[in-house]
Amino acid sequence: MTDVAIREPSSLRNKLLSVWENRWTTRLMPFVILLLIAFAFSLATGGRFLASRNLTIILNQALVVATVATGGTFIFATGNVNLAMGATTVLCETVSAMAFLAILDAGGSVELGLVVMFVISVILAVFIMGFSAILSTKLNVRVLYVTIVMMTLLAAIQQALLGGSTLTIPSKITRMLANNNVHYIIFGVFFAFAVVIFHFTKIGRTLRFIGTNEICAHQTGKFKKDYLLLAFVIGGLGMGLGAMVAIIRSGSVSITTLSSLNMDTMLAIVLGGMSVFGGSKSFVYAGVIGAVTVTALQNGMVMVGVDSNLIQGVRGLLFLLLVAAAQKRPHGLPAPEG
Amino acid sequence: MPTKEVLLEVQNMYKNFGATVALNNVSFTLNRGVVCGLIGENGSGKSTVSSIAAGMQPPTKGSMKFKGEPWAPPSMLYAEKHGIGMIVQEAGTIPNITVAENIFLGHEAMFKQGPIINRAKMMAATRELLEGLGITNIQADQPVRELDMQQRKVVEIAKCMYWKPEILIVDETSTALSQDGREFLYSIMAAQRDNNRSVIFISHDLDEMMEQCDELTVLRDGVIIGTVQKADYEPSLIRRMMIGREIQGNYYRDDFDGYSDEVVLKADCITTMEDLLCFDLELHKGEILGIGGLSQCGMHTVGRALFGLEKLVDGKVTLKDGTKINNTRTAIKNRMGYVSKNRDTESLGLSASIMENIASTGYDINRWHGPGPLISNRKEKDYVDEQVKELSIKCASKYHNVNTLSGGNKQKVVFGKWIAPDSEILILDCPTRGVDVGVKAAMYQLMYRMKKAGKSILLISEELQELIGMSDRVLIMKDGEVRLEMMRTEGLTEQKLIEYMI
Amino acid sequence: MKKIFALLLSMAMILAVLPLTSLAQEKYIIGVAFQNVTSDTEIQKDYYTNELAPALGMEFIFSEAIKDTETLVTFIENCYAKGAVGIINYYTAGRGRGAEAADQYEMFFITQASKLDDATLDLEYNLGNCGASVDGMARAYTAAMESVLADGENHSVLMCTTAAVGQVAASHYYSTQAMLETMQNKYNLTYSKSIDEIINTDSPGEVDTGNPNIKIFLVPGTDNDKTLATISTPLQSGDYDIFVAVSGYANYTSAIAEVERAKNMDIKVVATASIEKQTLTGFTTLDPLGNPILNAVILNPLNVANAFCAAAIYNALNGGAEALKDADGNAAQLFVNPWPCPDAETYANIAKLDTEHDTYVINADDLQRLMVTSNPDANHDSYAEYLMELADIDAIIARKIK
Amino acid sequence: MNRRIKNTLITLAFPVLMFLIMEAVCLIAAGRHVIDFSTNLDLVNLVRNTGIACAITYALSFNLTSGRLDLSLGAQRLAGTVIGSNIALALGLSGVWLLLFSLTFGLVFGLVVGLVFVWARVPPMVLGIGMGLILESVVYVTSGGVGLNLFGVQGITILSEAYFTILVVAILLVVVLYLVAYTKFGYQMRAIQGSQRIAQNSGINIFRHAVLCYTFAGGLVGVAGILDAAYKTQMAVTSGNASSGPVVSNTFPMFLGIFLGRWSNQAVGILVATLTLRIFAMGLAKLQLSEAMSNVVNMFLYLAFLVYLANENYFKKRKAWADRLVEVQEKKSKLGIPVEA
Repeated sequence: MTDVAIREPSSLRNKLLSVWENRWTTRLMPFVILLLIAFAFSLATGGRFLASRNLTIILNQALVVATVATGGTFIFATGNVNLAMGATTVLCETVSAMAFLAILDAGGSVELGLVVMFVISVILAVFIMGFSAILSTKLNVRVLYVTIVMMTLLAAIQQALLGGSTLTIPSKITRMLANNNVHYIIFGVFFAFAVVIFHFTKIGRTLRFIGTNEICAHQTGKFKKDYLLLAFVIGGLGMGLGAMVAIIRSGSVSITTLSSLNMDTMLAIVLGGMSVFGGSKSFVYAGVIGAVTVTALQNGMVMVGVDSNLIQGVRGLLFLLLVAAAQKRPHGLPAPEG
Repeated sequence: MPTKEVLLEVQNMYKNFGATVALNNVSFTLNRGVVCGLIGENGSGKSTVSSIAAGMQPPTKGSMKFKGEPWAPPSMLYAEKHGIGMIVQEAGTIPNITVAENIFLGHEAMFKQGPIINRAKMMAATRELLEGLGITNIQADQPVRELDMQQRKVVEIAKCMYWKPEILIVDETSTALSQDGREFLYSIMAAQRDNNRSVIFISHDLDEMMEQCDELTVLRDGVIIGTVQKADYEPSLIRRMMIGREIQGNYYRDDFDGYSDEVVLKADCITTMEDLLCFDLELHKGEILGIGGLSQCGMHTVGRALFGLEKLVDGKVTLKDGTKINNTRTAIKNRMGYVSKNRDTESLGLSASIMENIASTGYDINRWHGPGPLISNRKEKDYVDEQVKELSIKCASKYHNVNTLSGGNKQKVVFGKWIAPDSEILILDCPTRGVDVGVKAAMYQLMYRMKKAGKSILLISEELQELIGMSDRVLIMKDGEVRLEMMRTEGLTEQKLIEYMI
Repeated sequence: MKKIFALLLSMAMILAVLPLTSLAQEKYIIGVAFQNVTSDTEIQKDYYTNELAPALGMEFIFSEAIKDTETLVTFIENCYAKGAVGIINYYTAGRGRGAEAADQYEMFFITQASKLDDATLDLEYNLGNCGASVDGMARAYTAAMESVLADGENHSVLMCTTAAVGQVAASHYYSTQAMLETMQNKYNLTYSKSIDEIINTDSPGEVDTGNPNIKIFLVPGTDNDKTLATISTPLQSGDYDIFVAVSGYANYTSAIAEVERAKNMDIKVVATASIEKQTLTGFTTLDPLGNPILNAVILNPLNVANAFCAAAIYNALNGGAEALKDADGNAAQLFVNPWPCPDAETYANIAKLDTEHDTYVINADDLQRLMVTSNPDANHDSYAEYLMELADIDAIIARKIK
Repeated sequence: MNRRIKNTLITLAFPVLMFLIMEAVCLIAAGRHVIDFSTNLDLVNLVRNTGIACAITYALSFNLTSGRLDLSLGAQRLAGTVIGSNIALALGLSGVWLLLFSLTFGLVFGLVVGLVFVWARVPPMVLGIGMGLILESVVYVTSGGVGLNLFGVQGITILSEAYFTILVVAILLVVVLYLVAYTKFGYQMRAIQGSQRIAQNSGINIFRHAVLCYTFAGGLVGVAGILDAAYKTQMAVTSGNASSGPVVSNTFPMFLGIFLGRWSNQAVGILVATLTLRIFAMGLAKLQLSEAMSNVVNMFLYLAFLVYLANENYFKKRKAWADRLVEVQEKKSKLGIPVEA
């Protein structure tokens, strides 16, 4: 008999379990968490937290991670973890900023410079991610280890390009972009595109199905090597655009720029309710919700007066508790990823 | 005859898995020095009662006595140490560690000498054990990954025999063994009987049971029908006890309608890395072609090769219009479907919902008007609802995860997945394995309806009854070749088929 | 499900309007954006909290180690959210964007750097810089070098220039320049390349000094495992008997001790340091040959800069912002002069400074001179003048150490 | 016996070969030796770096071989060293005591992470990031933001002596070898790597085993931390889980070590692999490559090795394919089917 003995759940526990299990709970849990955090902080700060100016601040701060994480959800959906998302974004930021400044020095117009900067950033990110995917599928090295290599390689290339110096985009230009809400438009357009692809097309469904069971996906005609490349390319798009949002926000790039972006992005995706093993419980807005939650936490705790270095510890603790609470506790140990 | 001393006593045992009742008030006694056979169809409960005795799972109700003492083993390890050892059907060895380490897995502390585990002593004990059992072709320090399936099973047997179990339980192991592997197993069981210990031998292969066992207990649907002593074995009597129930309506097909001679799928002298060498096969429109044989005979590889899952060293698989099938995508584009033998790991996304599983074959069908990649949720919902209704899949909602379903319903989801896109050619590899009787009957009727609708089915099965009952034409394979081809019209019987299987 | 969320949302709104805890607003909240969190950071925090906060009626929020402009802007925004009115910034690379962000949220902004960011000079809330004076640093390094070259022998110098390349940190650049010029004058060397070119080469290597028995080796880059490995080669050649470090020197001391023991030679160490226990131990502990590990030090008077920055923001908050601007109304560049400290005895006295109220170089009473409320003509020139006064370490010691 | 000698020779060939290659490259390109024996500074650096990298790689191997990449190892190293040493200093102890305290507190923090893993059963990647952030905060708070300052502390020079470091590395080798090859823990580790299900069915307590893995890993990185801190006389507090950087880059020596383990065992393999790679790194430093360039070269070597490891039996497979084709031709000729050219 191949069926394993199934415990007879008592009726109450069964009802609870079914509520916990049903489709909408898992999807809306991250929203509930975000609301509770907002509620708690507004209580503690007497409403200052929910002041409209502060909410726009939180949104601005979360935008870079949200863009990269939205791209990242495509990669995570296939059950793969990518450690090179931060390094890719920062390298694109560096190369495109260099190109922009070079055009400006050569007397080219600002508009031309911006367009070239934009295009280079996106193309380079898509190329790096595509190259990583092909490297993994063609030379069948595990995705995780390819990204470990890429992480260090890309950081080294950036250091070779920049050395200790810092590139700065004239603030007049970044301010002009910011005032025209270019960064919101970039994120908005990409997010809309991502939602459509992820939830309304065959690509999104296939990526999630590969994350659930790769062999079964293969037997229904969906090959990992094609869709992994697609997931990485869309992820790369998110990183190229994330680099632009970052430039608009900070206007400068150095070898220490966004050093914890990869960790923040993974934190955001998982906190947004996605499982690290991908599969059917993946949804594209996890990245955004997670990014806003992480930023709200940081902002709130500063307002409440928690010491900055303690905030990080609290963030780590909350991250663990929320992920443990959101998943059904496996009776064995979580499946290996290494 | 040695004095009749009772070794194991099972009293009024019940066991159910959710809705399916596996054991229904089972009681029996096992004496010393006896090779007792438990025989019955799939799902009859024979494996359940033995796995409870071996500590693999607890009974829902009822009690056991072993050597007169109450017996409720918490784990297989405990049972193994206290006299009941079991050899399971699935692989029980770990490939990356040596034979010795597999045999003493969990018992390494026995070789503790001061602070260290004496590896040499473990190796010596293993060599001594292997020689004692007359096993020569396996070295103690060899990693198990270097052994083939046969040798791995032999290692499992040796592991069990180390503890000199009072009762050795052998659960459906013979199907995985070649002839010499089986001879080895029979010698072990005979030795067990001669040392005044006993064996519980589980199989659904009647001839083997009659030859090896001193008595046969027949189980059907979780109830003991009766026990027959070796003296009065009579195959047809036992088989009727096994199948016995009046089959409501035609459990299998009772018609003899033929099939058109138009070839829809042709394997043209195909060769795969293992198993198949210059293998030919033709599947006709409206035909149910059955392939039978022992599990290592290569029939599963045929199924995989025809669907583009096995890389072909040579030869080609072609459809009626000549298109070559070299990967699953081309197969599916040409309306083929494949139900794998390992349902949970290969045919289903367990952690995904019923909706996602069934819809996975309809991405191109349920487009949101126009060629684009967009999918219409409404079309997709209907696509799935139709299958849930058609196959009457019992589930709270189609959004629940597949792993909350029973075995039978899971198989229905797999069938639904391939029927929904109206596949023309279906390759079914052991489609009814581990499925309760009710669902089996539904599947057989479904297969018959599809045949009448002109679809072609390749039925690969390890159950001869199923092949005989459903196939228009049966091929019996052994060592990668077709040894027998019989038409349904020539009157298929188990006797004729088994001769060519073994 | 929908009902529950509606309920939750409305509750949050109601409670938000009801100000439960009224934030006591009488204190000025000032954000302090640190670039590194090391032992001297804690000393500065004590000075901020115990001395400056009560005197200026301020409450300080301290950041974690800020390594990039994004984190600086985020910290500024979060401080704004808490009601901060001023930012003291240590992350020099982000000073331009930081000034802009602070200006957008109408918070006064001052950075501890030696070089102004010209793009944001005219911003209303940008009070400019109060950093190490580059020529002060040059003078201090020249003095320190002369003290170790005093014996008239031939000496060769191995120097970690950290962020000198491209003047990422102006003080590092000018310290290296001072060293090269002192060596050039002392041994009338002829460099094959201009001093600027020499400093800006970004791979480690030997400088062509034109004099075989005088060698100079420059190692750029942040101090980490790689720089530690790179200095091993020149160090163990035994050709270099003076080691200069513009930022951390501590993690090279084991390597230096190893070579001193193996080659039985004394390697003198000249470095920038701050007033903290580690510097005292440096002077008092002996290396394998019985000489103090640290020979000459250029001290960064961190708390002096902190006092001026806090006072500047205090004045700006009390209407004195214009007075702080420079002659043509732009953000000011104030220079804090480092204190040269050629030997252990001098440091012994300096070590007593900045330990408690009386010994703070600028304690609560001295602050009155900087605060516009108690000294109405506190302005850009009076600040600059006071800073010049504080350049003379001996006068300070005489005044503070009774 | 000659199989054992052959294996030892192969194992030793890797570091020796690397040394010769780098010596040649350094002499030609930079006119310097890889290891300058005039002072033992190079030797001290090589021994220390190998010791530190080897301890971290052993720690990684305990969990990564069971599929768990622990990103909090860096924070455990920081916590074990800083908190352990600060307590030892507070008690007026120095020298080897710092090592023992760092080891003990490394074990404690490893145990904590292990227990959280077994209790929360969150995926290891998530656990690593979470615990990394928490431990870095704990270190900041307990050390008052100062981290560990050993500058001028008497008695710590022994911790960076070449011979002492060799002794410590030797002890680590013996302990890890003993744990992996001669204890129940080691046997169970290999069994669990093969199949967690079968191991669990055979009565192995996989939870207790996971906690032990994390604990031993914590202890090892504690040792690595103090060896590093003693030489640099300080270990500063980090934030944003930046402490996980050096740990992730040690996956290269681990894979190389497991590969070399075929000719000896995993413990010796990892030591030899770390030594080989440190000689390579020293050579790059002698060529005075900038940090960026040596990272790029290192990563290409790592990638090439990963590709080789993944396609090792590529040629074996091609040969088997060719043999199979021959079988087909024979069968076809036997069956009289025309054999294509």
